[in-house]
Amino acid sequence: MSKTSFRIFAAALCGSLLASAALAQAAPADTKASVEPEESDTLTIDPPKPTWFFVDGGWDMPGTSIFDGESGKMKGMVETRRLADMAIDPAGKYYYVAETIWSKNDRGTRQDMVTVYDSKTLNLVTEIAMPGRLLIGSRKNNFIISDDGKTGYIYDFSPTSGVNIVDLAKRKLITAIELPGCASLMPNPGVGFSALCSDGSIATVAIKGTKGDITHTAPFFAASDDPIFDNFAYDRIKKQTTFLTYTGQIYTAKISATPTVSAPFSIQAAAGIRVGDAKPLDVNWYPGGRQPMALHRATGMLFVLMHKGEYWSHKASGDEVWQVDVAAQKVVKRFVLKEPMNNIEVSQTENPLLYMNGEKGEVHVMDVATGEEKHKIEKAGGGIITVLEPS
Amino acid sequence: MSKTSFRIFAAALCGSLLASAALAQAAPADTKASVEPEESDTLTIDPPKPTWFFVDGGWDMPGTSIFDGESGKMKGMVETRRLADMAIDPAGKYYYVAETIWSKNDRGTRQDMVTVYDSKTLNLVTEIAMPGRLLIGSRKNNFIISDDGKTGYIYDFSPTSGVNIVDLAKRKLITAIELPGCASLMPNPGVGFSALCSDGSIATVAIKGTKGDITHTAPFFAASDDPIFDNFAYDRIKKQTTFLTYTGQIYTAKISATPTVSAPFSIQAAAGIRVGDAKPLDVNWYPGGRQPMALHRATGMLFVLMHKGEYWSHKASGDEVWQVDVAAQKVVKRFVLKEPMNNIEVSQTENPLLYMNGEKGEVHVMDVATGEEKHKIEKAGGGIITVLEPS
Amino acid sequence: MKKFNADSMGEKLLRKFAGASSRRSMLSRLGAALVAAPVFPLLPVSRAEAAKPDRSPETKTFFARTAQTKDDTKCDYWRYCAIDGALCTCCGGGIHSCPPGAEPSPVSWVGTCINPDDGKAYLIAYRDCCGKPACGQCGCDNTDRETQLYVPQLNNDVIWCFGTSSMDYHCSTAVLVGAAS
Amino acid sequence: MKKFNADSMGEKLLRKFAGASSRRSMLSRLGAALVAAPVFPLLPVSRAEAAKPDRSPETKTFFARTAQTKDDTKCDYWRYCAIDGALCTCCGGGIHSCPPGAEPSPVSWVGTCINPDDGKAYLIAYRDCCGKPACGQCGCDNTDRETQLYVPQLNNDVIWCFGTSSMDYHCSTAVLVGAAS
Repeated sequence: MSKTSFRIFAAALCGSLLASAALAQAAPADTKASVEPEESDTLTIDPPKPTWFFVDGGWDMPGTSIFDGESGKMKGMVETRRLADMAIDPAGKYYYVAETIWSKNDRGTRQDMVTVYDSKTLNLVTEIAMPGRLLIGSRKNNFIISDDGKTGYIYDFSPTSGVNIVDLAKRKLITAIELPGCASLMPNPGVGFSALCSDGSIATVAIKGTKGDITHTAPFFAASDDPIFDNFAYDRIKKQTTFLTYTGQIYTAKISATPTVSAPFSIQAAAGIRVGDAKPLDVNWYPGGRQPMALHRATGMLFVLMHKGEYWSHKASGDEVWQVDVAAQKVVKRFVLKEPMNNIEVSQTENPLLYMNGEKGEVHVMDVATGEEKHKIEKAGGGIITVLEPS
Repeated sequence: MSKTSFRIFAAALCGSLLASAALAQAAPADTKASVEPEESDTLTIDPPKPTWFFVDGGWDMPGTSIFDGESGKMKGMVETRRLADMAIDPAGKYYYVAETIWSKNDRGTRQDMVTVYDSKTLNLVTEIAMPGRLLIGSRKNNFIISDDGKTGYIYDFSPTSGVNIVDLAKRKLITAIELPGCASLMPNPGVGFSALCSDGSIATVAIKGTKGDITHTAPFFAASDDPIFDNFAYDRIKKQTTFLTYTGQIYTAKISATPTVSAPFSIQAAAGIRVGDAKPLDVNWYPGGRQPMALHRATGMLFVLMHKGEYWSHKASGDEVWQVDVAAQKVVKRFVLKEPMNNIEVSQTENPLLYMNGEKGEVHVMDVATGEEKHKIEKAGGGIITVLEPS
Repeated sequence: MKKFNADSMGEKLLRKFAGASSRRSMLSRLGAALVAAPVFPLLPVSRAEAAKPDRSPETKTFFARTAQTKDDTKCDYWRYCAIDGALCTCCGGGIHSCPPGAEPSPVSWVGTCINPDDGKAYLIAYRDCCGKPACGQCGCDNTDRETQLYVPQLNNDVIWCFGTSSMDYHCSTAVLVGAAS
Repeated sequence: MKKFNADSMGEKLLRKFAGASSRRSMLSRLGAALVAAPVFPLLPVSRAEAAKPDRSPETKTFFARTAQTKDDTKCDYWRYCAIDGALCTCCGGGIHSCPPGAEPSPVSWVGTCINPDDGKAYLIAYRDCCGKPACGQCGCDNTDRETQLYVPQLNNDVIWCFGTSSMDYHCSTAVLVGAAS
């Protein structure tokens, strides 16, 4: 026993100092072994590209990973914790994350904010505090950005239903609007935003300063009997939203101060089979999943995850993808999947790629033209998938 | 279009009010359908029992789940986040969690603390702040409690090596001691604590007030060539630690102001096979895993996860469990596992049960007497396993 | 247009479900109708009342046709027709009891489930237990009459932990509220 | 007994590895020898020097016998003989570069790996990239000469994110420090 701790420590250090001295001398003698020590650094990244997709880790993995759909390679990661919502600046300069953080993990003080990341460094730029937001996973339309990129709309429910409106240029909260009975937001350029409501209507909130003037369309869908999936798709160029219901009805809505909704058509009828029904015991093909549909804006092609089952199976993963020509009201192709998929998105490129994942958190990249799997990426994430949208 | 939001909302509420009125009247008419609405409440739990095991969720799942080994049923959960360390009050009144929390999840202000949970309500009692701790997973001996339950020792590395000493009765930090070159703590009753060191010795830190007097045994193991697994086992009744090295050498150390270490023996020799060697190319049975050994205190039986491989495979999961009678220096039984296991613990009961898990986070409960699997518990957790120790 | 006042509507019942007075005052403060959802669910009851649906096997959902009443630690237990999450009965809790250290949310989503023993429909409040990390055991996701976010009290993806000291989701209970028709 | 002073030992080299001056001053402040570990690893080198080990295939570890030098996105790339974690090369980073937004830790654990192309041993600093959630891609856990916590600079389980603004572990790089013998 001896009080040797510092001595031992110092001796070890001397040994290592000697070793490195030996190393420094040895290097010039053997040119092959002479290596320059490498420097550590941090890379930057391009602004978001149309061939990229962003996959949320879902419940189990924090972070939204950025992949290139062509190469299948990971490019970086945006910090999204469980139940955070990410949105891409239409100008491509920022990634925005609406998130809720407690000061002591699961306890302490609640902090709701939109966190801003630079899209080239992926560094945190700032945080924009706001009064609250709903905690729910896998929703695309709880945090949306206006077409001009200037305004963010974040759905709140505490548990009163409302929307926080954030000035993304000035980086501050503008106002919080009450919006009873409605949720699932879509931009409404020049007006404010619109939303789906429990009475089967679209609400439109015209923003004047810090006030919102709420109007409703006539009810057009059965919110409890045949709901519209709240992960619908909005097209910035056409200013049009495409909706899909549990039974397989497809609607489009022209978004304006007074939105107009098309007559729906049945995806099953569009494929030449029996129309989907809300009755029990009727086994048919139904849409399903968490993010059950993806819209290719330029061509108006809708890709829908479909499964065989009974009604109220709307969360079931899809065994097929049905490609719907929305204008022609025709299913033009049915892709049979190797394994059931829960989320689907499509690149807004000339040669569209389908991005899909399921419970395993594995992303499958499929070429729409050939139906072939381009990439299968393990542990990419099991949450929703986002792409850069044309604007 | 109409400004109907509040009206619709109110109407829906009226509908529901009516419905519940109808319900209230209908109930007495049909006695069979007359059900009392249930009240929500929260259960309590017994203090920790020898048949329970505590499994950490590991990297992927937060929380340490409490299971009863006899029934295989979950009893509750202690809040342990990723890289937290849990310790059980020897008196069974509290669960202690040494943890590090940032004020904004992965950013903001760092907060290191021992969080105290009541063992009957599982409610948070208080937090004891401390200056820091090492972030590493799967270590049993980075947060230890003195045999009398009064003092907690938390390993720190920032990156200078030290130990925080916490008064668990008064719930405050006593002092922080520097301990260069040593880690992996064990209690040293009446003295303070001991630790393993990089020079192959045991350091003993005698605590006087807020000062620590550090002494060392003579070096007895090769810390870099044949390291002792830092998840060793301490026996409160015998005041003795059992150590296992990568090659399979087993040591015991009597813990006192001047610890004494036994001559080691080879687990392979104890099984009648060739002694484990540190040389490459020598394929043999080696111990391995994250928590590769478990000690049944009352009988002095050591259970070791063993795999076939070459040296430096010390993290490989075990294909067998070898039961070693440490006093007799004999492997008395070899259990062949259905699938490789990474962590092992044993109940300190008369009829010991082995608790094991692997990468899948599935816990297997095996009866030592019969070698039979009593329970297989899916999604129980992939981290280290703790049991109540006799004292 | 007058805003709805939660305190004026069946305070006794509200208190009964809300439990402790601190929670009730939270409910009053919120003042919003959705708080009452577990007690006065909007649509399943009113529709059930209106339509007087046939509960014969031919019109039951797949879940209802295959549900059992014996084991509340299985996903096919009758009350779980619209549950999403870990069953508290597998986590150290009970069918209407939170596991130790977890706190029942005073608000919840609701389902209308058929008890196969009597063929009748009952209102079930799926009350989340909050304040502990996800339990991990017995994950279920049943979706009978489960809708989307704009009908939140019928959506089972929302973290229904409001008015609790922590919103960490631990597990879900299935509290019997009453007969639905 | 004098305490070791990091500033007095090869400050130029220290600064080289420590990078920005703010980091160097952090290193000075810590003043402890372990900080220098990636630059002056204690045991592998000194032991290598002392023993002058035979690098012939017969004495190589399994990893060294099967390692390759072409693809640094695979676990069997020669430099990864003691890496634990996600390869930054699969996460948008490079062999010695952090992915965008992640910050290299100024301290690290080290390995001594043999390059099969020249049969020589090199010192590798496994520098963690910090400040983003775990990347998840290309998880590896190689353990040549990896030891336990009381020799921390040779332990690959430690979260080696010290002196970074966040200690969140993202991925690991394998920085070539120099020849080991």
